[in-house]
Amino acid sequence: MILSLAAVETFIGQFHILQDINLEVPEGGVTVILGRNGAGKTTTLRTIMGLTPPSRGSITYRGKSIKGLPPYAIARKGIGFIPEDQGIFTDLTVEENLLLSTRKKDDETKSRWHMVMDIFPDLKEKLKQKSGGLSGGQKQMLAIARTLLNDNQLLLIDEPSKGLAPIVVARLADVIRELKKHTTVVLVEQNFALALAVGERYIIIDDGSTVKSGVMSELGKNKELQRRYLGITAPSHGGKVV
Amino acid sequence: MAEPIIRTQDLTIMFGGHTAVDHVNLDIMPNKFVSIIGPNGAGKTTFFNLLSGQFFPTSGRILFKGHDVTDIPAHLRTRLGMGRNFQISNIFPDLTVLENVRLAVQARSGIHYQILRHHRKYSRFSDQAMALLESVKLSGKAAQPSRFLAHGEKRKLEIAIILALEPEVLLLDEPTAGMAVEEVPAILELLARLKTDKRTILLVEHKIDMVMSLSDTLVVLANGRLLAQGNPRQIMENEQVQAAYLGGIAP
Amino acid sequence: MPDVSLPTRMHKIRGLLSLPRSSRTVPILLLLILVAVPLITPSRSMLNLLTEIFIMGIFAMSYDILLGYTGIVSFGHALFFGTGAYMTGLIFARTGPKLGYLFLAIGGGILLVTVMALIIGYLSLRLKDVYYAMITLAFAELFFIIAEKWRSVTNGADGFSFNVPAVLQDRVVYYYVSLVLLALIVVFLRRFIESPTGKVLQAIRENEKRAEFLGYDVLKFKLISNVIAGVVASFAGVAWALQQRFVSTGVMTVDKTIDALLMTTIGGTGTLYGALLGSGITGMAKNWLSELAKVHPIFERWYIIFGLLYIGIVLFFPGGILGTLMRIRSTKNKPSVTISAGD
Amino acid sequence: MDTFVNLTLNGLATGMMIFLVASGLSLIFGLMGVLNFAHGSIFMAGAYSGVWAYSKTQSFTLALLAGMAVGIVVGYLAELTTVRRVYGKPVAQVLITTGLMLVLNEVLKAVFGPNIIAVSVPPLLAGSWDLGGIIIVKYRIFTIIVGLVVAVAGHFILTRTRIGMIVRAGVQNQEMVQVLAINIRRTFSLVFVSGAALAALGGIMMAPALGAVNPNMGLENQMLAFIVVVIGGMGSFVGSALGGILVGLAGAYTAWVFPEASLAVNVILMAIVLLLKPNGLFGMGGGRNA
Repeated sequence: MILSLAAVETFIGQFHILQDINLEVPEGGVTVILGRNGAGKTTTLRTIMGLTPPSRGSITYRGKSIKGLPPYAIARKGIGFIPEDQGIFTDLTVEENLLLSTRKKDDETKSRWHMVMDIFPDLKEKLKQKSGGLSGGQKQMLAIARTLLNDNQLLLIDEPSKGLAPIVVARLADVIRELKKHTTVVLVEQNFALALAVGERYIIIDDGSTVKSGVMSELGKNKELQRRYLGITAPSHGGKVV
Repeated sequence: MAEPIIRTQDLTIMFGGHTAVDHVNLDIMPNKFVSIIGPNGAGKTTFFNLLSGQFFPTSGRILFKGHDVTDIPAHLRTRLGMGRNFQISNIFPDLTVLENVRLAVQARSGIHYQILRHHRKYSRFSDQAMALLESVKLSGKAAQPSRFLAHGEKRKLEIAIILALEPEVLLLDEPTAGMAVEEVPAILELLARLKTDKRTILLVEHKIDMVMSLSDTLVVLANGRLLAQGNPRQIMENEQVQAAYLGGIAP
Repeated sequence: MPDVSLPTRMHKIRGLLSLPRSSRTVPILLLLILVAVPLITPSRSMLNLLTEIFIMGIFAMSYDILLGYTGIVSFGHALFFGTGAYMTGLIFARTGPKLGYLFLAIGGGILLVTVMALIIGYLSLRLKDVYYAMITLAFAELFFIIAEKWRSVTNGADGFSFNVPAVLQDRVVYYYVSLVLLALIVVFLRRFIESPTGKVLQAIRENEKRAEFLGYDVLKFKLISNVIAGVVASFAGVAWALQQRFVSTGVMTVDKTIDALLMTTIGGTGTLYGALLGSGITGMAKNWLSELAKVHPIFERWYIIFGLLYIGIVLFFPGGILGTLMRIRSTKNKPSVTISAGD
Repeated sequence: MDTFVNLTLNGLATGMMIFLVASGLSLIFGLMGVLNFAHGSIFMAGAYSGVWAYSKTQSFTLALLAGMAVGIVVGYLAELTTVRRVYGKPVAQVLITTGLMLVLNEVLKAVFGPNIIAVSVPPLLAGSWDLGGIIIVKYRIFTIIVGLVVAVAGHFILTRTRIGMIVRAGVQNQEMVQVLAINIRRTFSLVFVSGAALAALGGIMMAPALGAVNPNMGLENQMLAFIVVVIGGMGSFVGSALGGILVGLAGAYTAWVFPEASLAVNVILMAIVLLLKPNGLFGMGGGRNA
C-alpha cells in the first residue's frame, strides 16, 4: 500500500468533520473517493496533506507515518495535491507557477519540463502571461502540470471537473489517464461518469466515515449503492434514471 | 396570470475569465416551492448569492416584485422580504441560541436603534424567538452559547433565524449540507411544513431525490446556464438534464 | 404553533434570562465599600488615587464598548477624552470657576465629540480592522498636532491650569462626585449593552456578515457605538480635567488610548467590569511602582512589566483576568463544555 | 523658480526617506498582511543604536551596519516569540504588536535614556553645493540614492528571484505554497526580519537628517510609513516608493505655503485615496471591508 489511513478523525474548530476514515490505496491506478456534498471528501485529502491535521488515527505513506508533519514536509515526500480551486497563483505568470514547483535544477527536472510542455501545448504558448487570465480548463491543466514537474508518486486531486464544460471534462479524462502512467492518483469526484471512466477502485465516504470500498466497475452496476450514498439517481417512482 | 415575485433578466457574473452565471432569465412565481438543482459547479450557489446580494452581477438585472433590486445591498434586500440561509452555518457563536433568534425577530420588528430600554423589556421578542425555537425543536438549548450546538442543530438554528425574519421569499442554500443522515428527515419535515405556508421558497439543492416530492418547480442550472425548468416529472424526462448530470463522458 | 401554553413558555424564558443574584451582589458590595472609604482613611493621596482610578475606569469602559462589544480596535480614543478635558479647561480658564459653566463644558463636549465621532467613523469604519486602527491613529495624531501648534489657545505641551468651582476642590467631595459619575455610567453602559442596539453590536462583533443579512445596517451600528464610546470618554475627560485642574496636550496622546487598551485587555474585554478592574490594577501598580522608582531608577521603566503582562494576556488569556475567572467558574459548573482557543 | 526646484528636491529627499521607513512596512504589512505596530519601535532601535555606534566609532558605515544588525536581532526575536503566533489574525496582530511597541520603547529608554540625543551628519556627506541659487544638500542626495537602491533592489528581488516568487505566491495563497513543498513559515520569518532591517536602516538614515533622535520619533514615522503604504497600495513595493515621493512632495510644497498643515496634508491625502481607490494607487489587495 502506498497510502493507508486508519481510524482517522479530524476536527475543524468545533466540527467533528472526519469521524472514522479508513482507507488503503494500492500503488498505481486511480482510486476515486465518492460521497455526497459535505461528507468529508475534501477534508480527507486535506488531512492527508497535513492542511487540517487529524486529532486521532494513523496516516502512513509507504509504511512510514506522516501524521503531524507540516504540509511542506509531506509534499517533499512526493505527495502532490490539487485543491478544488486549483490553487493557481493568479498574480504570477504561468511560467512562475510552474517554476515554483521545480525544487532542483538537474537534468531530470529539465526533461520533466519538456514532457509537461509536450502534454500541455497550450500552456507553452502562454508561459509569460499572468495565469489569472487563463480559462477554467487551462487553470486545471496548469495545476496538473505543476505536480508533474517533480517526482510525485502520489497525487491527490479534488474535484477537477468542477465548473468545467463537458468538452474540457473529456480532455481532463484523457489527462488523468496519462497521469496514471507516472503516479498513483487519489481522486475526489462528483462527476460520476468521469469517476467511472478513469477510476479502478472507489471509496465512499458518508458523514465523515468511510462506508464502502471496492472495484469501480461493480459500483457502476449497483444502482442501489449509488442512490443510497451518492444521491445521483432519481427515486424509483420518478421514472428514468438521471 | 400572477406577476413573478423574482425575475432575473440576462443575469451574468464573471470571475476572472470564468462565467459562473451566464445570461440566466428566470421567473419565480409567488407562493411556489422552487428548487434549483444542477451538478457541482453549475453556478447554483453563485446564482443564489446574486439573488441575495452577496455578489453583484457583471450584467443583467434582478427584479423583486417588479422593482429593480440589482444594486440594492444585502441588508436592504432582507428588509424588503428576502431571507437567506448560508451553506456554512453562519451564526453568532458567543451569543446564546435564544439571542441568535431574538436578534432576527428584533430586526424584523424594525426596532434597531433603542439604546436605553433593556432588551428584556421586549418580552414579545423573546416569546416569538422561543416559539420559533420550539418549532425547530431547539428550545431545550435556548440558553446555551450557540457555538456548542452540533452541526445539525446549527442548521436548524439557521432556519429558525430566517423564519424569524418572516421573509416573503425564503432562500435556502442546501439546508441539509453536512448533516448526519439521521438528522435529515427532521429538516425535510420542516421544509414540508414551510411549504404549506403562504410564502415563496427557493431551494438550492444538490440531491435531486430530496427535492423531488417537495417542489412545485425544478430549475436546472449547468455550467452557469439555465438548462431547463418545469415540474419534477418534466425535468426527470429531459434528456439534456440527464446528460448534464452524467457529465458528457462515455464511461 | 407548538402546543406549549403561553404561561409555561413565559416562565421558561424568565428562568433562562434572569441573571443569578450573585452577579449584582458583588458590584453593590463593592460600591458600599467605596462609599465608606473616606470615612475610614483620611489619606488624601489614597482618595486622589481612587478618584483617578474611577475616572480612568470610565475611560476604559468606554473603550471596552469599542473593543469588547463591537470588536474594533481604535487608536484614536484619547481624542474624545482630550476633547472633554480641553472643553472643561478652556471654559473655566476663560470664564472663571462657576458651577454653571460645567454644564456648558459637558454639553459642548457631547456635541463636539458626537460630530467628530460621526465624521471620523464615517471615513474609517468601512475599512478593514487594521486599516481602521491605523486611520484612527492618524486622526488622533492630526488633532494632537493641532493642539500642539495652536499654542495661543492650548499652550501646547506646557498646558495651562485653571480654577474649578470651590465645591469641587474638596477632595472628599470630588471623590464622591466621581464615584457617583462612575456608578451612573456603569448603569448607563450596562443598559446600553443589554439594549436591543447593544445586542446588535455584539452580533456584529461575532459575525458582521450575518448581522447584515438579518437586515441591520452595520455601519450605522458601528457609528452609534463610536458615538456612545466617544461621549462617555469625553465625560471621563471632563472629570479628569476637574480633578487635575490642568490640561495639556498629554490628554490627547496615543499613550492615553493605549492606557485604555491595556486596562481593558488586562481586566478582560467584553465585560465592562473588566475595564474597571484593569483601571484599578494599573492605577495601584503605577502608584506603587513609581514609589519604588525613588528607590531604584529601573522602576521608572515600569511600563515594561505592563507591556509583558499585556502580551502574555493577549497570547494566553484572551479573556483577561475577569474573563478567565468567569471561564474557570463556568467550566467548574459545566465540566463537559470545551472552549476553543481564541481566534 | 529656484524655490520650486529647491522644494522639489527637498520633497524628493523627504519622500525617499519616508520610503526607506515604509519599505519595511510595505514588505511586512503589504505582502504578509501583518500590521506591525512595533515597526516604529524597530525603526527607533535602529536609529538609537546607529547613533550610539557612530558616536563610538565616528564611522557612518559602521553605524548603518550596527543599526541594521540591531533591527535584525529585534525583528527576529519579535517574530520568534510573538508575531509568529498571530499570522492570519488581524486584530490579535494589532494588539500583540502594540504590546511589543510598549516593551521595546521602554527598553530603549532604559538603555539609551529618555532624552533627545543630538547627532550630526557625517563630514563626508555634510554641506551643500550651490548651483546658482539652487541649493543641493549633500545628505539629501545621499538619501535619494539610498532610497533608489532599496527600491530597485527590492523590486528586483521580488520580481526576479525565487524567494520573491515565493513571497508573491504566499501573499495569494499560503496553503498552496506549502503544498508545493515550500516552508512558508521560514519565508515569512525571513520577510519579517528583512522588513525589520529596512525599518532600522530607515532609522539610522533619518537620524542625521533630523539632527537628533528622540523617543517619539517611532510612532510619528510609523504613521507616515503606513500612510505611504496605503497610498501606494498593499503589496506593491514600487507603489510604496511612489507613495513616499508623493507624500514627500505634498509635504514640502505645503510646508512652504502653510507649514502647520504639512502633516494634515498627508492624512487628507490618505483619506482621499481611501475614499476613491480603497486598494491604493498600485495595490492588489483591498482595504475595504468585503
